[in-house]
Amino acid sequence: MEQAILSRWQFFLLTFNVTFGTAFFIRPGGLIAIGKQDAWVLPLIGGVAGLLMALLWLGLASLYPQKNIIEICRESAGKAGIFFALLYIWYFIEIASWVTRNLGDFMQVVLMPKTPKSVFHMMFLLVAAYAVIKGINAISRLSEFLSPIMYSVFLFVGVVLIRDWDTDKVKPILDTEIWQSFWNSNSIIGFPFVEPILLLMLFSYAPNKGGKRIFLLGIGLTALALSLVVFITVGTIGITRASHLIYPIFTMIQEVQLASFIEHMEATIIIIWLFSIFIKLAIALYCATIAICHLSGIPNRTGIVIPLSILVAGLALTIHTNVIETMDWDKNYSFWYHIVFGIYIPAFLLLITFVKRRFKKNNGLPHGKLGGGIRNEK
Amino acid sequence: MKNKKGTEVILFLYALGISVWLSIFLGKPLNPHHLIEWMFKQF
Amino acid sequence: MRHTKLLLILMLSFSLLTGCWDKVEINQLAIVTMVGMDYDHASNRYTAFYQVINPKGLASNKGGTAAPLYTYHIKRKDIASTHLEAFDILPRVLFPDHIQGIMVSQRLAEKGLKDFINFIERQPNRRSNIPVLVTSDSLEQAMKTYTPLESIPGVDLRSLIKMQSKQSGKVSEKNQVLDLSESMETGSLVFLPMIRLIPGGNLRGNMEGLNDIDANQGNFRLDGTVLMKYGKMVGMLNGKDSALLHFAKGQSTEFFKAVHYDENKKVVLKSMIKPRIHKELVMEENKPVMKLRVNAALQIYDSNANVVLTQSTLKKMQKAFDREVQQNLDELVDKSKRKGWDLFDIQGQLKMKREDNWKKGGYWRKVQVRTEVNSAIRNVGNLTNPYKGG
Amino acid sequence: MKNQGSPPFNQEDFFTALSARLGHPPDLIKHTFLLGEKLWATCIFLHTLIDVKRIETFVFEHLMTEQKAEKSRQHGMSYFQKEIPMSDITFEQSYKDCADYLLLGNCLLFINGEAGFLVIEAEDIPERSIAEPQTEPSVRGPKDGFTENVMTNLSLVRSRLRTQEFRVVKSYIGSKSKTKLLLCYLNDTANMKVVKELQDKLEKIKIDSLLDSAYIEELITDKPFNPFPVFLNTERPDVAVSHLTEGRVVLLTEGTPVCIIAPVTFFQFFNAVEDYYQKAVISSLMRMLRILAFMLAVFIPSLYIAITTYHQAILPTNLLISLSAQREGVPFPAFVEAMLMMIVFEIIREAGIRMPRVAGQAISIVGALVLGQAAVEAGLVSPAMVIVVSLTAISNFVSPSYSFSSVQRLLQYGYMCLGAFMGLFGILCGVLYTLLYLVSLESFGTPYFAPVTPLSFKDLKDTVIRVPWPWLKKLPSMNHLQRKRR
Repeated sequence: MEQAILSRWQFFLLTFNVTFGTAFFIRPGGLIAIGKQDAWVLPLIGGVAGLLMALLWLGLASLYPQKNIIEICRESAGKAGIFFALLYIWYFIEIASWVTRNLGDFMQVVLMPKTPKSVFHMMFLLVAAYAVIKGINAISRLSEFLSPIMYSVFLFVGVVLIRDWDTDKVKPILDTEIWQSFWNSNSIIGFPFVEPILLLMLFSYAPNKGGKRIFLLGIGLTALALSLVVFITVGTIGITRASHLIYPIFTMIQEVQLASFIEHMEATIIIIWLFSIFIKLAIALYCATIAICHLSGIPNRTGIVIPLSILVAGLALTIHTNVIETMDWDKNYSFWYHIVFGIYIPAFLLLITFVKRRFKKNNGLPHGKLGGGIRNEK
Repeated sequence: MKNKKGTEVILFLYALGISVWLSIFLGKPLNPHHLIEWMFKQF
Repeated sequence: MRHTKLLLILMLSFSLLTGCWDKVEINQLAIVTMVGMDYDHASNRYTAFYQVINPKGLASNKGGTAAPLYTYHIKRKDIASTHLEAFDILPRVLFPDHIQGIMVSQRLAEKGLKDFINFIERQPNRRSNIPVLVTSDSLEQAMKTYTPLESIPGVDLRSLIKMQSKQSGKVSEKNQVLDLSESMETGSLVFLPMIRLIPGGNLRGNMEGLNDIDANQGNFRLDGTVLMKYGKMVGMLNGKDSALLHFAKGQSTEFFKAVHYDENKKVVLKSMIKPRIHKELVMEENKPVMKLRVNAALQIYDSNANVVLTQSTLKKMQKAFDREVQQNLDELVDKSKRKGWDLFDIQGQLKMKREDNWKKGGYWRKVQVRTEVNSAIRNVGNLTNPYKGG
Repeated sequence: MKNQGSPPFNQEDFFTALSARLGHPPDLIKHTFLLGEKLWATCIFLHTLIDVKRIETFVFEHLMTEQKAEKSRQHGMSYFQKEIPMSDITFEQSYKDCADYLLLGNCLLFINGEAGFLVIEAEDIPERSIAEPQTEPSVRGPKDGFTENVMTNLSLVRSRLRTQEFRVVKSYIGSKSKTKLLLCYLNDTANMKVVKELQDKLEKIKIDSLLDSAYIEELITDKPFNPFPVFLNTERPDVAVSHLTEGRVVLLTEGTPVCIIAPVTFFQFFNAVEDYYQKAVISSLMRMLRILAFMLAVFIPSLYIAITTYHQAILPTNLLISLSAQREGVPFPAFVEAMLMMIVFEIIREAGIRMPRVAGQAISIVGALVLGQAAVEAGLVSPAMVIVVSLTAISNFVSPSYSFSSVQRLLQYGYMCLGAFMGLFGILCGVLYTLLYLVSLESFGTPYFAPVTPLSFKDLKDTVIRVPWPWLKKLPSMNHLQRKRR
């Protein structure tokens, strides 16, 4: 496999981009429809749940230092672990397909209605496959280069939106049934807060010091940033429109009029959005690829990523028929489905590991058999 | 030995990808989520 | 490795070949600047008017060789087909992204704009931050009128509205499609400008009319505002009332008022900045009351009396202003109550109350509005005392 | 050479064989002269390669005295080696390389009856005097530029760098051209890995003739199709020295005034010489301007195509109307129009370079009047397109590095195609691809996009902006040098 050590900043950006990357654009509409003017609280609650899940994953990962999730599956559960590993590979492929589909939906709805979605999918997957071939260093450097640009433009747009801000629209604060609406929007735990489990594939490239803290920081900041985005959206275009539009943020920025000549700022948000989709897609595809590499023992990423992108391009088309189906799926199943990968399997693996180790200790077996994990025990 | 397994995996991936595409062209897209939904409904 | 690269390149070129599907050359666009929508009850049909720019006519320096724009109209049973079937007569691709304004006839406004707004908001290539205007005259006539100075009527009307909302406050700035859709579920009122055609003279249906020096003839005129509730027209306010209303809601800066502060002594006062507004919902003797306090800073614009300005005269002027404005406001409150309009956006205030009993539907009708005006003259203009004259 | 035996041998035969080896060149001179009594000496040289005056004065005239002949009998060849008042004289006994010595600008001195011969270095190649570099002029700063003579170049560098740590490694490359190559670096600063890697790669070069340093760039790269330069070129000794002091390696090549410098990063191609001779604020602004010009050159034509054919919505209304009016009646789609104009411009540019100066006027008239004005008036192209193309062309020339501005043009055309096919989305894909390529590119261990990514804040001081000298106390860390401070 690849030899690379990411810097802390790069690792943070990877986490943040995976978590915040596409969610900021897709999530606000649905959240506002449910949470009304208090929708900004929901990402915060989701973020807390996300952090708890992340702690679970980190606990699992710390038992197997320098191992990725596929190796953890195989080491902890033996033959059955292969099944879990396959599930995770499927999950990664699915994330890649989702992300690709997000791109296609957006491009077709907003920019080029006549061009078939698969063209967008294939072009992006082609470049993403190239990124995967180039390796994690290239991906993280790309995100390191693009993120400051993306988020500074984001900030600029946010500042511009102040003109249209109306405090009355977010009032009265905390007046709705927050827990009820949180339960209605529980899919926010699945997307985006289970998705950083992708990073479990990259922990072996994590910086030597503070990798875990950075991971948690990335998730926590995502919750804050998402909350801020929702807050701004509510205060700017209002609950009514935000909950009816598919891409409220796009519309919001489309309608900004700074001076008579600074109109039509949607180009900026399109670029940010496409960049963030790309980074997330590249990471998801990379994780899926190296997961397969690990499981099958093929060192060559190129051979894997090409059929994989063909698969992802196909799945991206079939995974949902239209945006409404996405929303329905999101409402009904998303939470339960994501939880399987975010909580059930990691918790199960953790349990197995504990039981195994306890069992082995009682039998007085030497510690070495469990590989590197033992070293961490005191 | 290892190499052979590698080719198998790659071929399998190709087959998977192509079958998804075929299903699209044949007009009956394979939607994995329908399967998952069905599984959830069983519980 | 070689082969995979070749494969990638092939894939790329194939996907490139499919690309051009959305391609439209810039000169194949029918750039729409204004859309008109009318509804005829008798035939149950919508008529859409598209004012399409003729770039050559607009850009040519010589001028007068070709018309700057052409108006197409299509009469169909539903809104979508007025758009889709525009291609029956349009030789170019309908391009509505740059619409400057939407004009609807009064009868459509009375019927309700819900369908139309939904249609607009569903199209990703249509902006919602464009003003909606209502005309009580023939929409067809209005859509076929050339305007002097600004050769595109859409631009002309848009800047007219902008000027009005800045200079006189007779028109609200919140007159756009997005305000209408925002109010679709809150039930607050939206104030759309009413456009009238100045009668008399030949309406400028052709280019010759543009050479007439009398710009008043056959031109547009803003005439009050139309009140829209849930996308439906519920009434009208004249210019004076709407200026007062927008002033009292703190939305407009400019507000003029001529007040008599003594016998035959008239002064024209103008507000300098946006007034500070305090709105407060309270229970007084078990009755809900909304207190509306307007604090204005004024400037003397004109005065007819030969009076040396002293503190006491200024005081008098202020008092007269307070009294008269409050009186007008109360009249407006009465009118609003009588007609069942929520002019002062009581519903918006109720929404922000935490207690549930405020939030019952229709509760706002029970709320009494109590107004109070406090003003201070901060600027007397360039003259301390007027010239005496003979 | 047939005659490889040890002396004594027949000098006549030897000379004939040597002459035959070189194909009896007319400039091969054999001069036999008498040292005192009966002691004959023979001097062989190619008079086009050496300074004949010096040989005449210091060898012939100097040695032709009775006294010296006597002494020489006692002391042998070593006596001559000391006696001849020239600096670079070596004593050789192997006759194998005689022809090569001649070709490298030496004079061979044989003494009758003595074994071995003297190789007297007297190379003198007609040389251009030191002049201001044509491609990198500067308003302020030194006006001397490298010449074709590598030793002159070395002396230009040395005169600015009087440190004991300066190291020069000499090597000859090219089986036919025997081009002299000087690898220069600072022993206490440079990253020795880079030096070692360069030396290894240079050793592996197999080529018959090396006429310019550009050959080396292509010969030692791992990615022969990489259009982005991984070496910096310069004709200026001051630039070379500034890079040496920052720990980079400079390669001076015989026969060309252009030296190459490695490792280099993307952002160094926006640095001009004068950045360091001007106030920091101004040079920072200039750098930003250059980056802007780069962006303009790369993106303007493609964005114009993409926006006017796909995303007309994002144009301001008035601009849309005026563009639309301009394109009224233009027969080609925007892409073809743009391609046409760009290619015509490239042709004019190429013609401008190749044509003799005298005819240069004609080119500009044809370019400006015929192709610009007339094409617009005939309605073949829209005026906006002429503006776009000329803006692109001018922005192309801003780049301080010629090799970099050619990449610019490559990107331009690539993005134009993508923009024509998929609009902004296509351009964006192209940008992502380019960025991925760039961030994974390395120039001798230094990431090409350093210090922006991987990010190193300290190095950013001299990247897009240049902070004043007092703040630049550290050497760039991205090159992994031996020293940290200047």
